[in-house]
Amino acid sequence: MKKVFATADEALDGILHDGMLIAAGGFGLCGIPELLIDALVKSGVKDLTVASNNAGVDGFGLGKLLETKQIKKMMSSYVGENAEFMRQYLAGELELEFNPQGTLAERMRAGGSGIAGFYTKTGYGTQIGEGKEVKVFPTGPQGQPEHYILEEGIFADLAIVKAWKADDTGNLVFRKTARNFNPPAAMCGKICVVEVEEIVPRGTLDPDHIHLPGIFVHRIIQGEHEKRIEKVTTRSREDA
Amino acid sequence: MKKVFATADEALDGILHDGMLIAAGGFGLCGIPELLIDALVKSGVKDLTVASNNAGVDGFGLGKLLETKQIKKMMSSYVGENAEFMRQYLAGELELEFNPQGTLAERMRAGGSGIAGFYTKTGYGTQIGEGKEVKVFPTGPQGQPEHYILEEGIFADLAIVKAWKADDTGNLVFRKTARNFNPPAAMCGKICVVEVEEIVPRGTLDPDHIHLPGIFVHRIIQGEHEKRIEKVTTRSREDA
Amino acid sequence: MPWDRNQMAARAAEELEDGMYVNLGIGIPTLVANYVGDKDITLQSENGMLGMGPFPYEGEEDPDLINAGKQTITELNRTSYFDSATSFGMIRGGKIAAAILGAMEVAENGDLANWMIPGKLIKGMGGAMDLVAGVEKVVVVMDHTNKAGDAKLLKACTLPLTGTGVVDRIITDLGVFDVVEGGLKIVETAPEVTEDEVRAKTEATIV
Amino acid sequence: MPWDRNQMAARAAEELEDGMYVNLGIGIPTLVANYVGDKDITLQSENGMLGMGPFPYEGEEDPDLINAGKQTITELNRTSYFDSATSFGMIRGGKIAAAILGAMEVAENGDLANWMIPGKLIKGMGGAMDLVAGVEKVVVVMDHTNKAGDAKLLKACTLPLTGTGVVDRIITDLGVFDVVEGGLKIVETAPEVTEDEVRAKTEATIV
Repeated sequence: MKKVFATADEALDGILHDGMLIAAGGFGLCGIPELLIDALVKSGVKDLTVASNNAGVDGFGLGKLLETKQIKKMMSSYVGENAEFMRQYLAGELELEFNPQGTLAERMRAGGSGIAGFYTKTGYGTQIGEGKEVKVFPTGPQGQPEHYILEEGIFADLAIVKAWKADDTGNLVFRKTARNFNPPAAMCGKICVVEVEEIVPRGTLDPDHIHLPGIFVHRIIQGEHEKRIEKVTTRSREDA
Repeated sequence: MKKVFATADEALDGILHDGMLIAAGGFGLCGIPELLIDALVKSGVKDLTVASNNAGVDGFGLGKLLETKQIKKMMSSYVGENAEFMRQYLAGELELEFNPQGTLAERMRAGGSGIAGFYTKTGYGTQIGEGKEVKVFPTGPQGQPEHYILEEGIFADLAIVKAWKADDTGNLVFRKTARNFNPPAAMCGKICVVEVEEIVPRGTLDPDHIHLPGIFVHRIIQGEHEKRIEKVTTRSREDA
Repeated sequence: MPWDRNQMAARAAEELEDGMYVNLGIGIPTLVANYVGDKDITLQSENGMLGMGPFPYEGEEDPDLINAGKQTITELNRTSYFDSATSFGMIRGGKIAAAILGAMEVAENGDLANWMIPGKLIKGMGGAMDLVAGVEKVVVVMDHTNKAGDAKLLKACTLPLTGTGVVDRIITDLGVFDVVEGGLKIVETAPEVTEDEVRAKTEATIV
Repeated sequence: MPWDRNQMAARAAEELEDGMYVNLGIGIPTLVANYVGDKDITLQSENGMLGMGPFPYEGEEDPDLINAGKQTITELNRTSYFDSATSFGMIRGGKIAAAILGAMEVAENGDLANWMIPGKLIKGMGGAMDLVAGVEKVVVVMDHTNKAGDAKLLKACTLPLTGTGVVDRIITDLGVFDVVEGGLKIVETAPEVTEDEVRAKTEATIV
């Protein structure tokens, strides 16, 4: 079972269809599957629903798929950095399902883990809880009842993920905060396609330190990443 | 906030009470908190409910706490290796709540993650599902309805855990299959006490490769471990 | 001539295809690993490992490296370790292509019983309930009858269930059977085993 | 004299105790890190990091190392990284001792609104809903009034809620307030700020 593909286009070949649900890793522009996003733009696949914490920025990341209007609906927690997103949403051209950040991550992990739904306190008593089942559990400090809402697992048709390194069996290692949503997104995809900075030979990744086992990974490509920084923030050496 | 304690006795001092719920890491005799179990025996704390995949063997691991009859109830998936356990259970001296192995692990993770309950297919239509809420989700391959049962998070008073290495902030690294139930058990404890083979200086563990962040860990001890093997199984060199 | 344990394991190995992630239960299923040949199979051990290797050479046992049957094992160059919550995440999440398990009883509708005999044998289900609920293809390897000669392929299980309607294929010492609409279908029989003999030793409806 | 942004942050830092794991929101809360002094505080960044360090020196920015506000940061010798599901596991699971967050409105019963202005400003709640639902102590740092001089401490929030009854303490440019039975209690006021001034600029019941 060869998992390694030469290009992002080839890695997505035969698995795209209009109206599909895609889970994407990344937080802001950190750890986003930039090459696969470009390939999605090129493919012309449309009416997508994309579960991703953010929607990129204008002209980069998922922002590219917004510009081409290939996205019908976003499932996100924060979209504040994207003017085109806001414009399409306010004009009624784009659907938006807000998910609290932790709920979104847990929904992805749940879908990938055979958990159809779970109860969280997050969002109870807010817009997010409206129309969702409420259940009381005796989880207070002295067993007092607390209110939880039911959130459902996300079962995506495709997961697009960015990792640092992979071996050819799909074992993945991430780097620093670029890990973020990538493992849960990978887990919830029926098919999971991963782009990495480096494919290394089997046996060179420490088996104790693989962040996501290859069983979750179906296709891998290696490529050059721009890794754009959203907000460069520094201190001057004089402060030290 | 000093997390490092000199001995297992000191690490458990002031946090034990009769009737408490303890989550224990380990699978069989692999990765079990042997030093903390010995300290629990010594403490004489009783009427314990212990959530642990197994109950050790006669005379080792949790088997010691069964011999002293300090355990009132076990929450486990497999108890086949322990004659004293079977005897106490058949004699009605010990309660036993069977949990499918994955359900037990997920209940621990859930309790530690603020998830009061979750829906799993595991156990639906069996004894395990009896009396539990059933819900149907459209998760079949073509959206067909499937049956799930509600399982609740485990919120333990205390977690006892064995890791390989820790730094003094409680960041943990496990080794090979000795990881098993230790991270989820650690997560679900209001207080989590960990025994390790080695405490290393801060900064020597790779921050990308910490299996359980120190936030989940309250007290740490370093000690010598017997690490008994339950079933030594080998091949002879001639087979090679 | 009925198949022996190794022949049953060898037959079960034929169920496995290149690229599959597979979980093998305790007992005869463990022997299946000896018969996968050149196929690229990755074995999962539900205590937290993918890429399970063979037993270690004497003197090289590692107490931190065991399989779900608590036996000492080794790792391979594809191995990864993870915790029990993640392990059963992949099991329930349908990432394992096939599980090969033992059984006490199987019913003609695919019900499986393999975890306890009330009042007599209390071991527990371990990971079996999760496996049968989550894994794509569940293959049972078992003796066709018990020691007293009674059928273990039944119209309905008498023992507490591990899962309902979960078994896809059954491999016994007498043959291979699929769970289909209306009962069990004989896929093949062991050499010199007749369909009549199979029918005589089976309570389940054979269609 | 009302507190400025840095004074508010310094006052908020007094809420933190040795050994705490703390999450700081975007804006003034981020400044709190500058005032923790010698206290052993571990900062969580909900995008997957414990032990957040200061901004990097110029030229040392790492695109793989950002905080929840998407700013480049650095690591410390206690740092650990993890995925978003684990990050919010510790948040919902009550492992974070305190969160210091900004707000658009706070109600006298502890309701918090800080994620959207319908039809006008749509940013999203990010991790705020999880934080207020899971963290032990929620401290809000905010201006006492909006630019038009209207109260932001209200009898009831007018904007969509982030959480109900979740705020424990509020630090504004005018003072420090606790959410108690029946309304808000003045804990202290900024230098030369009178209780009368606070009452005049507050819609919420002051008890």
